[in-house]
Amino acid sequence: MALKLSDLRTEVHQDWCPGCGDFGILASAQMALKELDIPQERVALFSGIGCHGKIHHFINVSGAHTLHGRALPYALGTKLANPNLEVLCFGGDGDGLGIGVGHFVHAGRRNIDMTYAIHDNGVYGLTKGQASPTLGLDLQTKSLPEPNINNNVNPVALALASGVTFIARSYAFDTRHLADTLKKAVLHKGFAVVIILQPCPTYNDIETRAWYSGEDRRNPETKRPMPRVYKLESEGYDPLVKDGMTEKERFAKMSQALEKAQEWGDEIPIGVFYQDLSTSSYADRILHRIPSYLTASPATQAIAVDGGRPAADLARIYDGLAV
Amino acid sequence: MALKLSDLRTEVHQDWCPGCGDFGILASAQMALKELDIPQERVALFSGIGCHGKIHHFINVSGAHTLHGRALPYALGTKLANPNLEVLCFGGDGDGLGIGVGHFVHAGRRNIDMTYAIHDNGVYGLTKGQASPTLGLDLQTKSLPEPNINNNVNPVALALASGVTFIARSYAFDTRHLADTLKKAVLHKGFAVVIILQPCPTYNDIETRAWYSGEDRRNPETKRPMPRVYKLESEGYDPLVKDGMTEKERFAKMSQALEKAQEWGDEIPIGVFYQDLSTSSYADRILHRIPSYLTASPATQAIAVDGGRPAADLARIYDGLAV
Amino acid sequence: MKDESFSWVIGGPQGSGVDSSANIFARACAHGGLWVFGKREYHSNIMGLHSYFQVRVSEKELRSPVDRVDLLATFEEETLVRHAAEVVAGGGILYDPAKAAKPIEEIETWHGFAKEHVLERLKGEGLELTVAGVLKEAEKRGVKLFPVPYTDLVNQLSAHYPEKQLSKLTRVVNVVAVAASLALVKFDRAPLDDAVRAIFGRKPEIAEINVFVADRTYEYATQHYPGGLGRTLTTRASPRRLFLMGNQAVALGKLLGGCRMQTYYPITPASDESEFLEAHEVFDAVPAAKLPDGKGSILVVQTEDEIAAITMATGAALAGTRAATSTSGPGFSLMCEGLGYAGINEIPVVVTLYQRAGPSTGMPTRHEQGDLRFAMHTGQGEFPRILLASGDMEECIYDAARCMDYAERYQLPVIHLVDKGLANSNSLVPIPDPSRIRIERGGLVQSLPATDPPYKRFAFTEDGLSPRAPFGVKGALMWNTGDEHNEFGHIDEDPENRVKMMEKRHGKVLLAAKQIPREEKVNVFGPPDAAATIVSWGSTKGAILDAMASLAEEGVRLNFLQIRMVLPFPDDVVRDVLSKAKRRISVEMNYSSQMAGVLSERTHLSMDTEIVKFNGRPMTHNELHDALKRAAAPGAPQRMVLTNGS
Amino acid sequence: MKDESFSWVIGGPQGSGVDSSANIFARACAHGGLWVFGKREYHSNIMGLHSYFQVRVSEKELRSPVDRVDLLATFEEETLVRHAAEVVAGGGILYDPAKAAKPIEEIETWHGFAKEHVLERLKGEGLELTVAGVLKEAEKRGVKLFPVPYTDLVNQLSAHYPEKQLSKLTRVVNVVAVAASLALVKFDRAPLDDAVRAIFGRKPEIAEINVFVADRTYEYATQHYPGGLGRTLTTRASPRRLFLMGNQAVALGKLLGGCRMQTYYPITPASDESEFLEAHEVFDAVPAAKLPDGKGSILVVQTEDEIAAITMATGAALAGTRAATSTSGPGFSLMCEGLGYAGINEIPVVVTLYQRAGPSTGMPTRHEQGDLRFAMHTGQGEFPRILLASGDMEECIYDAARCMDYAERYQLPVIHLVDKGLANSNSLVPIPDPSRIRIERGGLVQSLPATDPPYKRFAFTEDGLSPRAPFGVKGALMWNTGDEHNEFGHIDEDPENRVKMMEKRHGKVLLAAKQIPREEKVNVFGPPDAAATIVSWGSTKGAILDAMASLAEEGVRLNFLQIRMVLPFPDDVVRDVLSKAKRRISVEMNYSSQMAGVLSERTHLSMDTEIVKFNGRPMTHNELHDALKRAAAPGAPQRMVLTNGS
Ligand SMILES: Cc1ncc(C[n+]2csc(CCOP(=O)(O)OP(=O)(O)O)c2C)c(N)n1
Ligand SMILES: Cc1ncc(C[n+]2csc(CCOP(=O)(O)OP(=O)(O)O)c2C)c(N)n1
Ligand code: SF4
Ligand code: SF4
Ligand SMILES: [Mg+2]
Ligand SMILES: [Mg+2]
Repeated sequence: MALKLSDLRTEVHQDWCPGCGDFGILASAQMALKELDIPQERVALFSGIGCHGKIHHFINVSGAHTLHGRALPYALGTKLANPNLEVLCFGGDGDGLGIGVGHFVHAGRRNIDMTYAIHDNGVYGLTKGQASPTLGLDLQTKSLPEPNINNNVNPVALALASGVTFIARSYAFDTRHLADTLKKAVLHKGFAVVIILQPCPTYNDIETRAWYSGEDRRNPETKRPMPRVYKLESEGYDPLVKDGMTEKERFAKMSQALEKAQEWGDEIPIGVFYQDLSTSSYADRILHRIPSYLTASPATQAIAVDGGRPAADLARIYDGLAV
Repeated sequence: MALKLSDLRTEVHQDWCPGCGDFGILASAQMALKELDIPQERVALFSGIGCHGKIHHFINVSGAHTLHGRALPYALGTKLANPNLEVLCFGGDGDGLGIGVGHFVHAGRRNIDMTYAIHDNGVYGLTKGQASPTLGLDLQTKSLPEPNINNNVNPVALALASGVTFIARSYAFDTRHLADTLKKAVLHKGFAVVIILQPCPTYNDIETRAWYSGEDRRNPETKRPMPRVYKLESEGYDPLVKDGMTEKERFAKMSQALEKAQEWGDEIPIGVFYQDLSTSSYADRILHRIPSYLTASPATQAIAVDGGRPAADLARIYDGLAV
Repeated sequence: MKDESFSWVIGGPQGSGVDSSANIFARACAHGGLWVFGKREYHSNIMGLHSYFQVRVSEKELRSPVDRVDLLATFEEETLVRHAAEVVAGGGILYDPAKAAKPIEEIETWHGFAKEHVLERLKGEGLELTVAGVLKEAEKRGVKLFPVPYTDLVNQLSAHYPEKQLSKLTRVVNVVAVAASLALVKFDRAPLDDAVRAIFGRKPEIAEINVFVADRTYEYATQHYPGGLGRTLTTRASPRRLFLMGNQAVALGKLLGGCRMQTYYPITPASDESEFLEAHEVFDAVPAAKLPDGKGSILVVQTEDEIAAITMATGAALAGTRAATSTSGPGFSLMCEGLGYAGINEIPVVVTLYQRAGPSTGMPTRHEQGDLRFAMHTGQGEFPRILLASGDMEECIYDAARCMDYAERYQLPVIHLVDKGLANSNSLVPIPDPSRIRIERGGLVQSLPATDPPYKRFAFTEDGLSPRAPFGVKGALMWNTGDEHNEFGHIDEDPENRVKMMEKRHGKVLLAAKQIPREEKVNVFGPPDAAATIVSWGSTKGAILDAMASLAEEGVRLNFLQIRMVLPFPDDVVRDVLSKAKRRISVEMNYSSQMAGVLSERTHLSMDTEIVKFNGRPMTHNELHDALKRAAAPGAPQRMVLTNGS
Repeated sequence: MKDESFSWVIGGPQGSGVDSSANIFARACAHGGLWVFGKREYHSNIMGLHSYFQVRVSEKELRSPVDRVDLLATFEEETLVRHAAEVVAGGGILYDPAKAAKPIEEIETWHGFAKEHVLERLKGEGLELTVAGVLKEAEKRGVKLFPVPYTDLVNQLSAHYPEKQLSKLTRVVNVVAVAASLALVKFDRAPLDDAVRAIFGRKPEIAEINVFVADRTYEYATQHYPGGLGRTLTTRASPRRLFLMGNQAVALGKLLGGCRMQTYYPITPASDESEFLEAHEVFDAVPAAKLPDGKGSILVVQTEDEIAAITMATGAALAGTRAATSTSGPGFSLMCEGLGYAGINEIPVVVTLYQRAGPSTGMPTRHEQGDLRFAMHTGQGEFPRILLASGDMEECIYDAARCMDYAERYQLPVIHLVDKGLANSNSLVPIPDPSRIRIERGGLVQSLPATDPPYKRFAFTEDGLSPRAPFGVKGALMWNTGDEHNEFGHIDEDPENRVKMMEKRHGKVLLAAKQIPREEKVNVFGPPDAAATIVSWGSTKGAILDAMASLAEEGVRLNFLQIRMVLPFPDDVVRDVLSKAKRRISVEMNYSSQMAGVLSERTHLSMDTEIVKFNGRPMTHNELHDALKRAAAPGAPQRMVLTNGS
C-alpha cells in the first residue's frame, strides 16, 4: 500500500516560529518520502541540534535527533552498519558547517550513500540569533550587537573541495523544488548534499522570505516582485559527471559549479550544481574487503547460535598466536 | 644585531627518522626566521601532535607544542591576544586536515594575520602509518593492511573554499624554495597557508623523495631524473588578487588556483597558488569595535592599578542596571 | 510555613514578552524599595512553548522562589490551566474572558503528565474540561477571578496612537497585565512608570506609549476592582542596588577581575554572559591605569566550537592575557582535553560552567547541579585545578573575579561552577565594591635581567610556582607541551623527572589550600548548636537560607555549611564542622548526591539524610522548609527526593 | 625476595628490531614450555629513541616484570649505559666491543636525570665517563661481560648469502643477540628455530636465513663462552597456549562477544587493537550461524576523530549492531558528549579505554591507571554506565566479550578500562573457551506483531528495561534525542516525566548490580585470615599476585580484593571484605589513589596505607614485594610512592 502523507506526520506540536522556513522543509521532506514510497521502517532520519533539529520529531520515521554538529557521524554509523536502510540527515548551518564542518569534509571523502540536507538560515536560531558560518561579512542581523566579523563559508564550494558527489541547493518555500531535489539526492548513489535556503523570520531580518522573493525589487512594468532565486534547471545547466569522462571534463564540471556557487545577491541559483556518477561509493569499496557486506551486514549478521554461543570461530586466528 | 641560524637552534635531539622530510622543513623554517630577522621573543611558534609537532622543540623561539588537531586555535588565541607577536603554526596532515580540519575552515573565514604550514606526508606518522586525509584513494602504503578506502582532500581547494587569502605549496627538500615561501607567508597580511610536501621514508613508500625527484622517470637522453615537482613561478603564474579587482577577476584567480591544485602525479606545482590582498584582516575588523586594540591589546593593557585594585571602572555599566 | 512574601507569576508562550513584563514588575517593586527574587522557567524553544516568570516580593530579603502563587497573570489558556492550581485561596487570577471556552485537550503546545493530571482532576470534580472548568475549580477554592478584556482594552488605547501599527501595540498587553496586577495590590504608580521607562530606555517614544498604557490600565483596574486582591504592596526607601541576573553578575566579576579576552560558543544558559560582555567590549578604566582614551577593553570571540573556545582562551593566556570562556555541559564535555593541556602546562585559564539539567542535551533551559563530579575529574590523568561554586549573585561577582586571580596566582585552570538557577534568576545586589577585589599577577615575569641563567618556565621551586613569562619577553624563551616535560618545557620521559613534575604541579594546590583564607572556601551560617547541619553548594544556598529563617521562626534551629571551594577541598574545616553536627543533611540539585559522595570520600563521614531534586526546577523555599523540618528530626529517611515545580 | 625467574632485557633505538628480538626470545622460551612475561618500554617516537623489552622467564607462572636483569643484550651504547646497573652480580652483559670507547656525554638521544646520575656515579667511583667505564663498574660488581663482535659476525655470515643486500641482513643482529643469549643459558636450539620460523612465517626465505644465523651464533657463543652465564633454562612440556598482548586479547574478546563494527581514530596504545581487528575483518563462523560462505565479518572504520568514532559506533548500535570503539585518554576526552548521548538514549555501545600516563598528552607510551575517576564521571549530568577494569590478558578476553553483552543486556554504554601495561605486555593465556561466553541480546525486538499498541522505545517497565528495536523493524518507529524525552523518545520537559525517566535509567544499574554474579565483579585471592588486605584494580593484579606468592614464602600472608566492576560499584562485597581486613592497603598506578577515594566514598572505610606509583613504569614484582611487606606491618606510612623503573 502506497505511503500517504498523513503516515509521515506525528502528533508532536511543531514549535517553530510562525513563518519559519523549517515548515517548508518539513513539508518538502514528507512529500519526498511519500513520493519515493520507501517503507517507513526502511528509513532512518537524523538531525542535529538547533531549531532545525526538531524536524525529526515531526516526521513519522525512526531516527535520532542527535548532538550539536554530530548528526552526520551518527547517520553514517547507521548506514555503515545496515547499508539497506535509506538514511537522511538534516543539519543546521551552525550545526553542520560550524561545529560540525569537520565531519562534513570527511563525509565528502567517503562517499557513503546517504543524503545530507542543511538548513541554511544564516544564524544560530535556537541560541537566539548569533551569526552562523553562512552569514556574510559585515552583515548585522537583528540580534547581533556588532556586524558579523567573519567571512562566510560557501557550502557548495566546500562540498566540491571535499569530494561530495551530489551537490544541490534549494529553497525552503519552494516546496515542490525542494521535494524534487531531496528525491534526486536520495536516489543518487553516494553522498548527496542539499543546501536549503531557509528564512528565519525571528533572527535573520536580512535574508527574509520577502528578500528571496524579491519584494524589494519589483518589475518596473508589472510591479511584480522579481524573485532572487532562480532555477539552474531552467537554464539548461548540466551538472553531470558521467562514467568515462576525463579528469579534465570532470574538472570543468567542478569549475562550472564553483562559478555558479559564487552567484549571490540578486541572482541566487538553486538546483543541482554538481553530480558525479563516476566515483565509487563507500559500500562498493567495502565489498572488496568484505564480500558479504550487503547480505550479512554488521547489523544483520547472526552473532550467536543456540543459547548464546558465539558465532565467531577463531580457531584459525589462534593458530597464528599459539605456542 | 642580526639573528644567526645558530640562535634558532636548541639542544634538543631531533628524533625524526633518517631521511624524514621534517628535517628539511626545520632547516627552512630556521632560514626563514633568520632572514626575516624578527627578534626571537617576538615570534610565537605552535605545532600540533604528530612527528611534525616536535619541530617546536628544535627551534629556539617560544611557543607551544599543542594538542592533536588544535594547534591553530591555540595560535589564533595568542595572536588575537597580542597582535604584535609574529605567529607561526605547524600542523600535520592528520592533525590539521583530519581531526583539526574544522579549525582550518573557520580560520579561513577569519583571516587573522598568521602563517599555518602543514606537513603533508600522506600518513599519520607518529601513530605508525595509518592513512592521512591527503593520501589518495586505493593507495596502499607500507603499513596499511588494505588499500586506502577514502578519497583524499585537496588542501589547496579546501583553503580556497574556506576563504584563505594566501595559499602556497612547497616541498620539504627544496629548502630554499620552502624558506622563501614561508617568508612570503609571514609577510602576507592575513591568514597564510603553506602546504609542504613532506616525504616520510618510514611509512609512505609511494610519495618518496625519489618519487618527487622523478628517479623512476629519467630523461631518455640525459638519463637524468625528471623531477615531478615544478615551480609555478617559473611559468609566470600570477596569483595576486589586488585591491580594486572585480569579483569576477578575483574569481578567475580562484579558478586558476583550483585548476593548478588539481595537477598531481607527473606534474606537481609548487609556489604561491593564490594571494588575496584585498580582504581586510581580522585585526582591521576588530579595530572598528575596539579602537585601542593594537596599542592596548588584551595581553598588554593594564588590568590593575596600585596594589592590585581593578583597572576597570564599571560605574557607567552599573547605571544601566541599578534600581 | 509562615511567609509574608507576595508571589506573582506571569506566563505565556516563549517570545510573547513574558520576560519583559516580569522585568517591569520586578523593577517596579525594586524601584519601590522592596526586595525581589525573580525566576524564569522556559522550554528549549524560541517561540510558542510555555514559559513563565515568578517574581517574589517582600520587605525582607528574598533568595528563592516559592511554589505558592498569590496573583497569576495570564493572557492565554495554557498558562491559566497549568498554573491555576498553584494559586492560593485568597489569591487571584487575571485572565482574558475571551479564552474561557477553550477545551483543554485542544491546547496543542502541551502534552504529558501535568496535562493528564489536570484533566483527571477536573473529571473527578465533575467540571468542564475547559479553561472555564479550571477557573471554576479555582473559584471554588476561594481564588478571586479578575477577567480583563485585553483586546478591547488595547483597542481602546490604540485609538490614541492611530499612527502606530497595532502589531507593535499588541506587545503592550504585557504592560496591561503588569499594571493591572500592581493596581490590584494598590502599589504606587510612580515606580511602575520608572520601571517602564527604564526598560524601554532606548526608545523614548515607545516608552511613553507604555507609560500611557500602564497608567490607563491602572485606572481601569482600580475602577473595576476597587477592592483589589485584598493584599497590598507598599513602597519604602532603600539604597541603590543592582538588579542582576547571574550571567550579568559573572560578567561584571570578570571585567573587574581583569579578564581581557573571552571566547565562547553559543549555548544556553551560558552565552548571555558573553553577549553581555560583547555589548561592553570597551569600558571605562580608572585614570591610574593610563589606558588610551581612559578605556579598557575585552575581546569577545565567538569560536567555531568549544574546543576552539578553550584552546583559544589558553593561547591568549600564554600571551599573558587573563582569559576565560563560558559554557554549559555539552560544551564543557568538549573542553576536557583542552583543560588538561592547561593543567600540565600550568596555564591560567578560567572556565565558567553554567550547569543545566543533563545528561546529554537534557533539558537545556532547566536547572540542575549535576556536573560537580565531572568538573572535579575532567580530563584524562591527574592535574590540579581550582573549582569554585557560587551560591548567589553577589558571590558570582566576587568569585568570578577571584577565579581570574587564583588562575594566575597558582598558574592553573580554574573552573567556576554556576547554574541555570543563578543564570536566569534576578535579584538585588549591592553595588560591587572594588576594594574587595585584589589582582595579584603571581609570578608573572615582565622582563628578565640580561645576566640571568637561562629562563626555565617550569623551574623546580620550593612552592611549585615557577616564574611565568608571557610570550614576548626578551630572553624568556619557553616551550609548552602536553607531554611530560623538563624545566624548559621540552618533552622528557625520565621517570625521576616525571615524579618531580607531578609533585610540583600537585604541590601548588596544597599551597593554594594553605594560602586561600577560610572565608573564600566555605560559609557557615546559623548557630553552632543547631539541631542539624545542612551541607550544600551552589544556588541551593538561597532556598536553604530562606528555609532556615522560616524554620527558625518555628523553633527549628539549623546551621549550614556552604562549600564554595570544591577543589582544593577544604578538608579541615569541613571535617571540623561536620563532626560537630548533630545530624547531617545534604541538599543538592542532582540525582546521586554528588557532594555527599565527595564529603564521605574526604571525611569518611556520611549523611543522615540526603535531600535531592532533579526534575529541572529549582528548590523552593517552602518545599525545602518542609523537607528540612522532616530531615532534622530523628528517624528521617536516608534519601528524600523533592519534586515540586511546574 | 627469592626469585627463581630469569630476566632478560634487550634494548636499542626504536625501530631497530628490539621488539622482534624480544618476540623471538619469548616465543622460544614459550615453545620450550616455560612461562614468560614480556614488558615493552619505549618513547613516543618512531625511530631512534631508546626502547627496551624485558622478557621474564620461569618454570612457574609469571605475571609481572622485575627490576633485576640477569642478562642484558645490547648493540649500542645507550642501552648498555642505561641498564648496566640493573644487571645483578652473577648476571651478564652482551655487548659490541666496538662501542666501548663512546663518551657518555655524546649519547645524544639521552638527557635528563638518569644520565646525570650515571655520570655522577662514575665520577664518584673514579671511572672513565665512557661505555667502558660503565662496563668496568659492572665487572667490579661481579657482572660477566660477553663481548660479541656483531659486525664481524654478521659480515662472516653474510658471505653465505651473497645475493642478499647487507642492509637486509643487518637486521639479523637481533637474531644474533637472541641466539647468543640462549646459548649462554644453554637453552635448546629447537624451540629457538621454531620461534624464528613463527616470526618470519610469511617470508620463508628470510626465515631460513635467520635460522641459519641463529644456529651459527649459537655455535659461536657456545664455543667462545663455554661456561655460559652460569645459569640454565631448560625446556619442558606444556599445553598449547596463546602468546598474547593485551590489545590482541581485547580484540579476540570483542569478536567472540559479537562486536561487528569497530570505529577508531589512531592513538597509542589503543590502535593496535583496531589494526588487529582490521587484519581479521573476515573470520570463520560456526556453521550453525549460517553466514554466507561460513564467514562472519567486522567492519573497522578509521574515523576523522574520536567524536566521530563514538558517534558512528552509536549510530551503528542504533541499527542493531554490537559496536565498539577503542581509544586512550586524549581521545576519550573527546568522547564525553557522545557517551552522554548513548546514556540518555540507552544505547549499547562499548568504549575500550587504554589508559596511559596523563595528564594531557602526558607520556603516551608509558603506563598509568589515571583515568578511573574520569571514566566514572565522564560527561555532563548523570547517566548510568557499566565500568569494567581488567587485570590480565585472560580477563581482557572475557571482559571484552562481557562488555559487549552487558551493553546490550542493560542498554547502556559500557567502558572497558585497560592500560598500557596490559596493552604492550606479552603473556601466555589458555586458548579461549567459547562456552564461557554467553551472548544475550536483552530485550532486542526483531519483529512486532501487527496488533500491538504503538511501539514505545522508552516504555516505563518494572525493571527499567524497555523493548529495544533496531532501526528497520516494521512497526517499531522510534525517536532518539539527547533531550529528556517521553516513552516514544520525543522531547518532554514535564517534571514528573523527568523524574520517572531518571529513575528508569538509573534503575537499570541496580538491576545489573543484582543480576551480575559476584565473580564477574570482584576476585578475592589469598587466605581470609591474612595479615592485611590489598585492594586494587587493573593490571597491578599481576605484580600483586606475584608479590603475594613471594611474600607467602617469607611467611607474610596477604589477601587481595581485585575490583573488576567499578560501576555499578559492588558495595556489599567490598564492604564485607574490607571490614574484615586487619589492615587495608590500596595499590594503584596513579598519583591520588583514585580507587581508595572511591572506596571511602562508597564504604566510608579508609586505607591504612596507599601505595601509588606514577612515574610511568609498571610496578615490578620486587618493588611491590618490598612495599607490601612494609605496608602490611603496623606503623607503615599512610602513603608510599614507588619509583622504580627505567
Ligand atoms: C556542544 C554544544 N554546543 C553548543 C550547543 C548549543 N546550541 C544549541 S542549538 C545551537 C545553534 C543552532 O544553530 P544552527 O545549527 O544554525 O541551527 P538553527 O537553530 O539555526 O536551526 C547551539 C550552539 C549545544 N547544544 N551543544
Ligand atoms: C585526540 C587525539 N587523538 C589521537 C592522538 C594520537 N595521535 C598522535 S600523533 C597522531 C597522528 C599524527 O599524524 P599527522 O598529524 O599526520 O602527523 P605526522 O606524525 O604525520 O607528522 C595521532 C592520531 C592524539 N594525540 N590525540
Ligand atoms: S528562531 Fe528562526 S529558525 Fe528557529 S524556529 Fe524561529 S524562525 Fe525558525
Ligand atoms: S615516521 Fe615519517 S614523518 Fe615521522 S619521523 Fe619518521 S619519517 Fe618522519
Ligand atoms: Mg542556523
Ligand atoms: Mg602526517
